[in-house]
Amino acid sequence: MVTAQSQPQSKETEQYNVIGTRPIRHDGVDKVTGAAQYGADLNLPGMLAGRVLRSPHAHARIVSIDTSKAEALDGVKAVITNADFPRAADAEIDTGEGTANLRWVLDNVIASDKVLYKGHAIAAVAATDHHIAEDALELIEVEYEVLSPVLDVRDAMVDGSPLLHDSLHTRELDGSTSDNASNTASHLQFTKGDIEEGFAEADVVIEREFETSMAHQGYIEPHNGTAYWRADGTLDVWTSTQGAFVVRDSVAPLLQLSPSQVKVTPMEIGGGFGGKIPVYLEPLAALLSQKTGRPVKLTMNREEVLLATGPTSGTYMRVRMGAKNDGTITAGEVHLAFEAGAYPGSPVGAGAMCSLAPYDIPNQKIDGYDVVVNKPKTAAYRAPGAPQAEFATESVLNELAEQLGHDPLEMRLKNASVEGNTTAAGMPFGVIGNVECMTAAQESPHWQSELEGPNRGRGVAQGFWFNIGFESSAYAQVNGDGTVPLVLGSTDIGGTRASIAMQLAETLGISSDDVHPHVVDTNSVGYTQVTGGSRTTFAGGWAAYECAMDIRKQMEQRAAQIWECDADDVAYGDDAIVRGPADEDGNERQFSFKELAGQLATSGGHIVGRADVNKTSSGPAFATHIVDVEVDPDTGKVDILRYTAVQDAGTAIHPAYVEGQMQGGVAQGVGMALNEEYFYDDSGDLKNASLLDYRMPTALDLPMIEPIIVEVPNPGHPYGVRGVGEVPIVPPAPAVRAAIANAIGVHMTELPMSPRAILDATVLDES
Amino acid sequence: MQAVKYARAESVAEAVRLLQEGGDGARPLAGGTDVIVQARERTRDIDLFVDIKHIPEVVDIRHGADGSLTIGAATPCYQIYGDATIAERFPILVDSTSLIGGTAIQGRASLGGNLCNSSPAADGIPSLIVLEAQVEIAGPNGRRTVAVEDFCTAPGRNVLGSGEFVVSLSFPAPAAGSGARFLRFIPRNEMDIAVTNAATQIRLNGDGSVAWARVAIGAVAPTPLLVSEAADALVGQPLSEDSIAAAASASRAAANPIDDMRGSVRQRVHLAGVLTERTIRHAAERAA
Amino acid sequence: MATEHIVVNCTINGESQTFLANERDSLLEALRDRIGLTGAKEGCNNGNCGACCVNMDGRIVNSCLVMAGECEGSEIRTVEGLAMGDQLTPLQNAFLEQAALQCGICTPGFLVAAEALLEQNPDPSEHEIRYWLAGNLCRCTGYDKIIKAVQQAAGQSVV
Amino acid sequence: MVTVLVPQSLRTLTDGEAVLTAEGHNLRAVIRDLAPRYPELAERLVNGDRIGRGLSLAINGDVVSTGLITKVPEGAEISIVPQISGG
Repeated sequence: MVTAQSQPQSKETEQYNVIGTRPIRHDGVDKVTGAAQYGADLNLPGMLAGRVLRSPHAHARIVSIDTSKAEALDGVKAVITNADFPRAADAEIDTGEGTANLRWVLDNVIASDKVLYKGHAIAAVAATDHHIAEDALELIEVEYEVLSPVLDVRDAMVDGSPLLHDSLHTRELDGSTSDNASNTASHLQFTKGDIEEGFAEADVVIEREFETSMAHQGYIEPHNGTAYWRADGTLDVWTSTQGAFVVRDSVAPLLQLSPSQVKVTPMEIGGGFGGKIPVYLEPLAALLSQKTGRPVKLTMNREEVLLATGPTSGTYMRVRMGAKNDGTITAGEVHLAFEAGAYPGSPVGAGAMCSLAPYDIPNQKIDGYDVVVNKPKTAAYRAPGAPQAEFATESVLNELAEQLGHDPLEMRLKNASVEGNTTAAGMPFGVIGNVECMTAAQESPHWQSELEGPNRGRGVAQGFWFNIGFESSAYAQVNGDGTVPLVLGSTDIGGTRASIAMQLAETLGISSDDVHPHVVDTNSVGYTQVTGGSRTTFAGGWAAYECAMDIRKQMEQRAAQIWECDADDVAYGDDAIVRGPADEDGNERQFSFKELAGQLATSGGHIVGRADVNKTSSGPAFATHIVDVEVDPDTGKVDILRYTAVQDAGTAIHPAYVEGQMQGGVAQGVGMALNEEYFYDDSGDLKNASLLDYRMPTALDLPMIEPIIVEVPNPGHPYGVRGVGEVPIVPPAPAVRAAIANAIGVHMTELPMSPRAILDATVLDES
Repeated sequence: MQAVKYARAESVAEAVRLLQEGGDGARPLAGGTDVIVQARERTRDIDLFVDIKHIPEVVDIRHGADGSLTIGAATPCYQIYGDATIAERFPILVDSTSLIGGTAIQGRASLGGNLCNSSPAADGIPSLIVLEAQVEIAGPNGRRTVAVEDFCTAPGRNVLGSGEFVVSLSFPAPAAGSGARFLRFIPRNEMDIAVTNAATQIRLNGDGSVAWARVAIGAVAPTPLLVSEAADALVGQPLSEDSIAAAASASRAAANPIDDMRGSVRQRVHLAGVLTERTIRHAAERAA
Repeated sequence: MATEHIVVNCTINGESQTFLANERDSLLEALRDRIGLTGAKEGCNNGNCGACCVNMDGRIVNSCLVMAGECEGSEIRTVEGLAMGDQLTPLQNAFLEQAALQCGICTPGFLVAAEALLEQNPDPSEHEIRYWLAGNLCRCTGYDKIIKAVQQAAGQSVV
Repeated sequence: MVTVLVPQSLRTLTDGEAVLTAEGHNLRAVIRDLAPRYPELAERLVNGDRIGRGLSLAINGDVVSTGLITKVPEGAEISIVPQISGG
């Protein structure tokens, strides 16, 4: 069994005292003792429990809703439907990292005239007890006019297929729209060079079609939302979210409140992976609270999570690539059709831009289509769009290498994107670790080892993801004992209190244990974007750095005041010693951080540092994964024997949590590769809406996952940080596909590559 | 959760009385790993749980002097696979009970519950069938015994009448030279419902020929199936590639599965053959 | 659909408790909603994720699959009962040192389950650990560091 | 001078031109400079005080988050890309 390589390979981190070490996370004790308060753990005096009635149909017109019997049930305090909400404006709101149409946001929270997927919310109930609220749901009478559902992305694109939205027209990137209404919400295209010329130059051309299923983020904590609409018209919301400010900025316009009337407190969050950026329950809880005058807590059960919260897109993809005999890739053509779910907004744009990004291919043509279908509205899921698109392109690249007889890593190196190259989308690369990851993979013990035994195979794949920057805030005060409470707006989803506090500690030259990070509500810290997009350690860390520099400057000024000298003559050293000019007797004057902290109160008052940063230089992320599998040819089952994940982290602030992101991404990617799928019947009923039948990997399904951290510092960050969270979900599926092909000679064309699919492609193949 | 009451029975007679009084909405509660979910998700009308776990004979393991075995219907899986004598004489029961659910499920789930839930894919039932288990049922008219292969009648349905519940399962002593094995196929390595499962018990003569055999397959029909044609293909001759292939073919012929999210018809039929073959080989190894 | 309440007497984390539960409550609901012990989490409410794992009479169970009424006379131990004051158990310390949690929602269930494993098998193999914990889903870590934390708590060398 | 890289989907607004040059100290100024020559593109790139709907602008490969007032260094390459969101 492989064991973890626990230290980063680069020597870069030796220049730091705190960065690169592995302290115990600040919120750790609370999380191993059960004391940490997650959203569903909240219990307020007088609180009511809510439940949501959901559509049994995938596509239907709502003829009538009668809530009177439910309202009459003893213990029921309020029942609401879409009609109880203020009419949503046809306006765009900021939903985290993008925008969304407010009317569609409201319709997804609670259906108006039509239900567009099984599980679409129709009504919500608040009662004295959740058992009663559940009973009340059975008393709500809804009359539907059932419509034909559209469940397949290619079917949905055909003229004459049932339309989800009569007003939806295909929008091109240039702003033009189609004459006829369509389920295709948008189309985009990127080109580079001359694609036909590129194929003409090729000695070998391979074209493959792929289909992938919707897959869910699968966080273990279901969604929840608690609201208390106070008599003074202000609204308190407590919820498990990746972005408290996004919840505020979604809830306020839906209820026609000012952001200043809404305070959102982010509770501890039990996983998100992108799926806890949209609002689902919070607006319902708020309106129920307004109606009842009491706090209302809404929670989803697992079935609701799978039915009605954002999975990632199912897709149809077609890729054609050509290469010369020497391995030079001359052309790449990519066609991506992504299911958006019930409302526009699949991650096809990002998928399109990622699809060929790791390679400098002179001739490219990439088309992407965003298509609505009668399935839940997709949400972001770890490197949204990239796992699908790069599954297709990496798979074809692996087949090209196989056909040409090239080592797949050598062929990648020959074509790798490097600094100065520009993608088909017109994005130039700065300093990136693409080649460094490939090289580290080549040098890894795994790649150097021999794989023996029947039905075993090895595969490799590359992954790329942009990473994003955006706005983060930090406040910190200096206490008299030299400890520093640090106030953050970023939900801590996987150790970011620690990774941000460590950057503050590094900058101040103090121990990370002396920094006490706290995640606070939207009234208590400056605007902070979502914990997502691999941005939190990057942007939060930058805010902490600037916050610490602010403190350093103020401490220099304070020392100067105490020493009665010019502040320009005082310097805060990286060793946390504040040095001034020699006194009249020629004695050196200096304060340690703690000494000066102890004098603040009596020398003019305390010091507060603050920063609000809005950075763009997030630094792209690359990863190279190697996997060994064994396939049981009689059952089609694939076992993962060995796994190595190489990734450029820029600088690994807390290497253990960087490794954890890599290993967790691999686990999700392997799940997507082998077993995770949304299984619908023809009526649009999701047949596997449970954690029994939506098969995420268990501890018994994975080996140890060996992480190799590469550090190519991001020049756009004071400590060289690149985001690490998302890219590790990208390479697993194509790497596993290549390993299966290497083991049994069959190239799969769908995800998941389940035992059923593998049997269908092998012993049960009737073609 | 439906409005369901909880009652604890201290004796078989009390359980029968509570179940009878409770009518159609009353259900025995053993490990609860299926029935609590059904009540919560309102997939079955239940308004009373009669907890039978405090009745001694329903939760114990008794080894007869003749090598026979009786297991109380509500005895949790972990006690069954943790019993050294069962592990030695009835290892196929360890096969089944150690892969029902995860560790926490095995702390509660029971073979009796698995049987009474009467799922076509139950991982306990094929093993019970090839071991020729007898089901002891208590009810308003006293006790009766049913052969386990006759117990299930349809998905989720069985021969239990009003006021009846399963007290225990009895197994004859395994004959010398016999061995048995249960296998299932699932996409993950744990925590799944069988796509298909199979069990074989086989008895070998001194000359290596098959004296007796019993093969059962699950998740390929409305109830777990005893496939006598598969056994017939083995008995009276030494085990050979041909006889094993014939038995596997018999299982494929007997399989009449459905397409659902857990498996396709073609996949299940194919797996019925694969698992029949594998359980025969493993059972023979245990017999030797 | 009337809701009735029942009185349950049991021992929770070493203290005898008498509490009023809704007759429909599971042990998980009773712990969280009636007693205020929110360490056990609801992840799936049908026994497939292990986030609600507690120890009942010496065995781990999914508390979502136990009716509150069944707990009469039983001994329950939850994640809140592992540490003695601020003295964490070796397993809890190992989870922190090995960074075996990210979001932390599955952690209480893993801790309760792994403590029970180590009680009955103080020196488990990697396979035994993975098998025992297969009913506890973690979506963040890929399990690697969780397995290592259990190995560390078992006194095994962890690379 | 800065360079503006126009993706295929937007070349309908630039008479097929893929690479444009312009002057300007920030994104708004660059777009103003383009407006007389490429009015449709300029219109598409701006939505009131914001960058046009569904689009992002990147300067030297970094997607900007500070809107139209973001400074543009001399010699920079500006890319026009669809909005990207992370998980």
